[in-house]
Amino acid sequence: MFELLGIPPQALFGQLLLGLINGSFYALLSLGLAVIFGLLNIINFAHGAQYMMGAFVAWMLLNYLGVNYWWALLLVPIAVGLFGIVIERLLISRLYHLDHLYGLLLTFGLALIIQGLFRNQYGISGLPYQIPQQLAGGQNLGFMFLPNYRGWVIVASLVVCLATWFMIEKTKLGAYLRAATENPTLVGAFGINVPRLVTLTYGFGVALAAFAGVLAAPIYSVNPNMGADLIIVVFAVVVIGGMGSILGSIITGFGLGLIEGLTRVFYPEGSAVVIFVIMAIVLLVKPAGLFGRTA
Amino acid sequence: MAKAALLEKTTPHGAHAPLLAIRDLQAWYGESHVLHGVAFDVSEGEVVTLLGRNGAGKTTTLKAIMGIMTKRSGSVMFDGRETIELPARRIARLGIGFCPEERGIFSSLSVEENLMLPPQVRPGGLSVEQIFELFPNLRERLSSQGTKLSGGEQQMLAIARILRTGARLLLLDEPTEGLAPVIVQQIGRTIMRLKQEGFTIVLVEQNFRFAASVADRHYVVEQGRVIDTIPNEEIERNINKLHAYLGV
Amino acid sequence: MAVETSDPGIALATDTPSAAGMSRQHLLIFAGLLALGLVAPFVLYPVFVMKVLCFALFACAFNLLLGYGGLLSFGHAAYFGSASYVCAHAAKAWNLTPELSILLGTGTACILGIVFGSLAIRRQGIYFAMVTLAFAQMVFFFSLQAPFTGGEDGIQSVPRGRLLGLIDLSADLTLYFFVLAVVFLGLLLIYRIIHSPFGQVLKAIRENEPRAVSLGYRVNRYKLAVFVMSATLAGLAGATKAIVFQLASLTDVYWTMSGEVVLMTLLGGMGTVFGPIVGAAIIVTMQNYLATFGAWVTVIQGCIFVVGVLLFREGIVGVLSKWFKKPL
Amino acid sequence: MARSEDVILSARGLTKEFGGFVAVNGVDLAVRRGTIHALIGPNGAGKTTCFNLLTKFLQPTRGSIHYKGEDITARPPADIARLGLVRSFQISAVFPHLTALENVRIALQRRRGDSFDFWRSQKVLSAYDAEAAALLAEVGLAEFAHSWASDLSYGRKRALEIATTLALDPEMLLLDEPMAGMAQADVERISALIKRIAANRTILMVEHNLSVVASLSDRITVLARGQVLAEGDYAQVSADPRVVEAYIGAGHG
Amino acid sequence: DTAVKIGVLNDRSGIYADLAGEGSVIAARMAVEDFKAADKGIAVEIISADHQNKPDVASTIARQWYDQDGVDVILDVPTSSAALAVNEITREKNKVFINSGAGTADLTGSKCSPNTVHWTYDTWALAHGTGSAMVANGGKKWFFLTADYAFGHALERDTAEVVKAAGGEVVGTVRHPFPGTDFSSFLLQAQSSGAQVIGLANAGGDTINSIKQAAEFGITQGGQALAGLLVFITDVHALGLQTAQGLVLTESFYWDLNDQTREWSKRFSEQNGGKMPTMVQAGVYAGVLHYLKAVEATAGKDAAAIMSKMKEMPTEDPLFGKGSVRQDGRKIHDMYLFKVKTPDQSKGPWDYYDLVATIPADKAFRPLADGGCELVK
Ligand SMILES: Nc1ncnc2c1ncn2[C@@H]1O[C@H](COP(=O)(O)OP(=O)(O)OP(=O)(O)O)[C@@H](O)[C@H]1O
Ligand SMILES: Nc1ncnc2c1ncn2[C@@H]1O[C@H](COP(=O)(O)OP(=O)(O)OP(=O)(O)O)[C@@H](O)[C@H]1O
Ligand SMILES: [Mg+2]
Ligand SMILES: [Mg+2]
Repeated sequence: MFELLGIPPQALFGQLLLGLINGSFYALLSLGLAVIFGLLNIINFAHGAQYMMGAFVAWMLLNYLGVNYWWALLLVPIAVGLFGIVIERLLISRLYHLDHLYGLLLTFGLALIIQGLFRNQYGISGLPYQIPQQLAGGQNLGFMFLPNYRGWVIVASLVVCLATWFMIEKTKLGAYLRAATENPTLVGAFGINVPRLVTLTYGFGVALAAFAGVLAAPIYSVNPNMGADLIIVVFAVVVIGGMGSILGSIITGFGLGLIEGLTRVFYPEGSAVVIFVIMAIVLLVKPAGLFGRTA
Repeated sequence: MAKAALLEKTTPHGAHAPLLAIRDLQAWYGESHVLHGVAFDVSEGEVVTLLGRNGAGKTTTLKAIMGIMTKRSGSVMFDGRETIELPARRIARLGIGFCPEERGIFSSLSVEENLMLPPQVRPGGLSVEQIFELFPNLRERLSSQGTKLSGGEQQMLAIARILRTGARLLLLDEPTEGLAPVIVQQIGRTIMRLKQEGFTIVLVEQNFRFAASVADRHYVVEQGRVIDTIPNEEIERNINKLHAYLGV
Repeated sequence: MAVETSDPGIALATDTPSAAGMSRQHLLIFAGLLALGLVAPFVLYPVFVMKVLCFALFACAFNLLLGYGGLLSFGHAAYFGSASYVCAHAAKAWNLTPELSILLGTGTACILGIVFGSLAIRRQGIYFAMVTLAFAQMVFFFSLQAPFTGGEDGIQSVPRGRLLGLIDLSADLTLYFFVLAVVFLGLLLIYRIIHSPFGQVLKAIRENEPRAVSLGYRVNRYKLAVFVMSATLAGLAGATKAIVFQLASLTDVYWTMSGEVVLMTLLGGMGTVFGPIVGAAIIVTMQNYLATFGAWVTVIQGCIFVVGVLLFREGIVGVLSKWFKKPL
Repeated sequence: MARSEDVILSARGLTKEFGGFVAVNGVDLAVRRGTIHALIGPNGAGKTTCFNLLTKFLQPTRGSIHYKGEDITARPPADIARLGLVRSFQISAVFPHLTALENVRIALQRRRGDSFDFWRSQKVLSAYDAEAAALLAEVGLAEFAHSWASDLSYGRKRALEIATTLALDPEMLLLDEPMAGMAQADVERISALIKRIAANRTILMVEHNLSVVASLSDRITVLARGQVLAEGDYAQVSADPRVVEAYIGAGHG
Repeated sequence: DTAVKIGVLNDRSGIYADLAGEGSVIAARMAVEDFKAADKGIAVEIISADHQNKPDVASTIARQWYDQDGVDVILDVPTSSAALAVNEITREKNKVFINSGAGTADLTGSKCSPNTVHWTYDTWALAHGTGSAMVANGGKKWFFLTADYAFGHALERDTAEVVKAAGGEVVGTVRHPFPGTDFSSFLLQAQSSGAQVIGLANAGGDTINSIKQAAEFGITQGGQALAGLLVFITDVHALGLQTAQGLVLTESFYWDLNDQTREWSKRFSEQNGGKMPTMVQAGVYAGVLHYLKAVEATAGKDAAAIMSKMKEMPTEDPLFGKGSVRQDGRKIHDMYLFKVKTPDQSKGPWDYYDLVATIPADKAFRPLADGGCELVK
């Protein structure tokens, strides 16, 4: 059989597909971060914790109220997004006029608190969350066994990503948001309620994280640290894509998933660092990331 | 009192109440007290200018009217409504448009998006076509990034975008700064036309000749106060006094 | 009525520099810190105070870059950690004296600083931060895999050795005064850099880079210089820490270490002289004394950050310096 | 015509494209030593871009630049300043969290070359205070020496920028709209100042204030749509109908 | 009268917080109560701290405990790097260290110390328990999913040796970054390798994620067996039986082994929010008990005397039964091979394991001579 660098092409397809699925998570998470950073200039370090909350709230809904996965997919982002709105109103809104590093410090503190509270309540090992019945099992694609759930992850995240992109880049609302990032005072002087816009945006970014969390619950360990280590990779994705570029973070998310997948085949030990190598190269060649606008 | 006399003088002789009436307006940047009781009136359909040296407080006055000074007190009546307690966005919704001196073009928005950004607060603004007629440069560069425009083009864009909103009181901070003489003349004509259409305009100007060519009345600002009022028709007579104020 | 009279006699003195070139209040604070440092080991546990000292130096080195160079590095663990590894290896495997090991470690950080710095300074803002992070992650990956670093066990039981081959450092107190001297000299050097003609140029570059270029400053050289200084001093802190704890481990090169030093600096007040020292002291103390609170540690830590940011927006020392209206 | 050794700065075929859009298109420019040369033209004509090219803040797509007989087309921007060719910016450029005095000192310091001295106390810089204060007084900012630059009003920031530029004692200055946003009084003072400093320097400036241009400049180049439209002294240029149409406008004098 | 101070140093916030954490402190307290220390004139104080799985934090705390707080013995210390750090400091300060939580066999091998006892398990024991038993049950072809750091490598190496020695074969290995979240690529490689057994040479969250995703990809349904080389009951609890069923693993303690373990575990779980003890927590209990016996016997707390007493005295406790502490510090007891029950087989919460085989004490641990410990003459 024809082989590519010692790997049968069939296996390679499988790996690429898996990479794409992983990329879906990167894309969803980095999208939320990009929205929050690009529009509020806040480096939302609590993003990982909010993703984790998404998974946990889904678990709680199921175990305490019997709410199933599908409803969770809808309700959890709303609930966690509302939580984000409260956080924004009470805490983050006090920091906009400061260097955005202070936002980082605050959200880092929030992440610690959220993670700590969940850890105290639910321990660290994690909680079980089953794949919804409709999506159990999988398809034999010939070259690999594709669990139905993974297919669904791709579809769901693609849809959400594109919808978000459209909303921010192509609608008036998005223009308000982008303008408000640059000069909130002036946008306010045009008669736009900037604080409310900002609050909703933060809530939306958090809701995206929570949505990713619900998607992740059935396949990744639902534990309080699940977002903590992911966050740094997701930052890398946002930066490679070009800070503030919504489309950039989506494409980069999927793209890096693919590249990481390939690394896992050819040099698995390096798959943790490959993203950073790429980031270094990209930034040295393209100063503002792949899709970023130069100032 | 001298102040009362001044107010007497600044109130136009017209019968109806002024569109904008400012009394004892004070404003601070943090600790530093910049406006010390500005007072003047503008009637509907008038063009007035604020003249004064650098740092006199002209820009600050506009910002205080617009509600984007964090700390201010006194009274700003617009169309019979007290606005001193309102946030900037509510003031804008009453129909006041602001064009800042540093232009405030958004770099993450295209020229078109910049132009379309301010929401319409009232019918009766200029149409996009009329705007392009006024500033043909903008039409050609619609899809470029806002801050990639030349300095003067940015100035045009900044004015253009509030003309669209239908605001009936326009606060223009040095709208001719950095513009080619042809464009300055064009803006002068635009201001006259806006005036005819019933817009009310408060203009901050350094270009005294330009100011004289469009305005009904000039208020001289010094150290955060309006210290004199000169109707445009009396400007020739008062030219020496004015030169003294402006230190020419 | 143009202002014709120029009066060069206008009050020019900003603050009164003392003999050492320090303003009076800074001299007093430094003296106070030194006194505190001399008394501390007799009141507190010396090893703990040494930890505070090492991290104070680390944070101040970082602040030199962030607070005065305007460059946020998110990969300072690379310099701290690599110096710590090299120093530990030199002391343990090559049996070098502690001062030579520290020098070697510091030198390594300096070289790394030159290599990474010259690439990274071409980028700005968050991109700069992420390039430095990327390099640091590579150093981390290297440290995880390289044979001499001992993987996730690190290099353990590093001998403290004899200073200059003469003075035995194994007693905590002896070591303490050595560390105090190293750190204090480091801090004085940083202070001097900040308040030098060079420091003034740095400030200008941070404020408005194109303008500095138009005045003829080759800004990249200044940025690189301050980057290397910062990396080297961070290395000094890391190497010293390796001798104190007789240990070099992955914690020192992991990104959380880079994050920690950002937190220390922000909590204390970035761009203030003494802020990072305060920040380091608080965070190290927290880690030490909260360790017994078990699972609540992170919650308490998080609350301190949140409250810290909300109450002391410009860092603790930043706010104090506003109160007293004096740069601290 | 100017003999070539009289020309201090020259550009040949200077062109700059921004992704398809040609902002500056084959501009030839020769500035003679000791003159005040004005660059005028409608908004968006490419004047600032020209400045950016001449000072190497932008890399030209095509064309060459010579300064004092030396080809500087490939030099980095900081070097240009070191050769004595210093610019100001159209949108005011000061160091906001430095005092006015410190702003000027930064420039003085560069000229003296102790800027890398990280081991010396900054109090050595107070040696420059008197000179800096004198420069501030020249632009009318004496009483603001210890104000933060960020707290100055717009017009005063422009004045500060000029003082800072002068501190470098450049052989040639490129001033981008030095009068923009200045009150009448200051316009006159700065005009006088420019005249005074031009005594032993060369100045290339962009300015929209025609009376300033008329009174100051020895020679004027008019740009329009990235190309040279006309060149000559004020009388010649203002009589050119193309210039009137494109720039000056009918209503003007 | 003697006053002893016991320091329980472990992970209270990270990935090992559930299998050690507060539960270990509870276990230590129970040991003091069960020993009736106060009646025997021994005043015992227990303190605890979080080492966050970092060797530097662990060494700082250990140093401070010994120097400042008068701690006589440190217990637990999961995470090999932290354990090795405490091992060194204990040696330097001449105190006692009874490790329960860490896996590294170096503690009783090349890094062995006269001041250390390694109680509960080690990588050698796990590798041999699971490796030999699986091969004996017909799992001859192995594929390893290894966490890419020394601990993972050691687990893999030890197990591979056993597999080969028992006549099996290793058909492939993939090293995944540590820590990782997505293992699907690696599992796909394992799936297509034709191996009968997939050995998970990783720990904590990595193991949980690999098992969860293995279930998703239908690995066990496909006929391949999963062997966890370091899996604790808390991990199984987190996974749920639906996902974890069929997993084979080795432990030295299970709450449901006999009446004694059940009685003790019931008392324990009442204090631990209903959670059953892990073998690590059990090890802390037994370690404290044995230490206190040595204190009583030597009527003092001199480290050297206590250590030699602990090695000389046979151990006996309700959790590990009878055993001994070897010269190199290795505690010797039986190990057990378990298989995770299916949801149908389980009678209730925490009823997770079927005992597959008991590995007798003399076979369970690395022979004394092989470790390279210098204490062994
Ligand atoms: N952000 C600020 N912080 C502190 N003081 C300020 C600030 N902006 C302006 N000022 C001060 O307020 C006073 C009034 O400034 P303002 O900008 O209103 O003057 P202006 O009349 O518009 O001058 P110009 O013609 O130069 O624009 C000046 O003394 C100025 O120094
Ligand atoms: N970085 C850039 N990218 C794209 N287009 C640019 C860029 N910089 C300038 N331009 C375009 O080049 C043209 C010339 O700009 P420039 O700033 O040189 O004009 P100017 O002559 O200085 O005008 P003004 O008098 O209004 O300042 C403008 O149309 C502008 O939109
Ligand atoms: Mg102004
Ligand atoms: Mg220009």
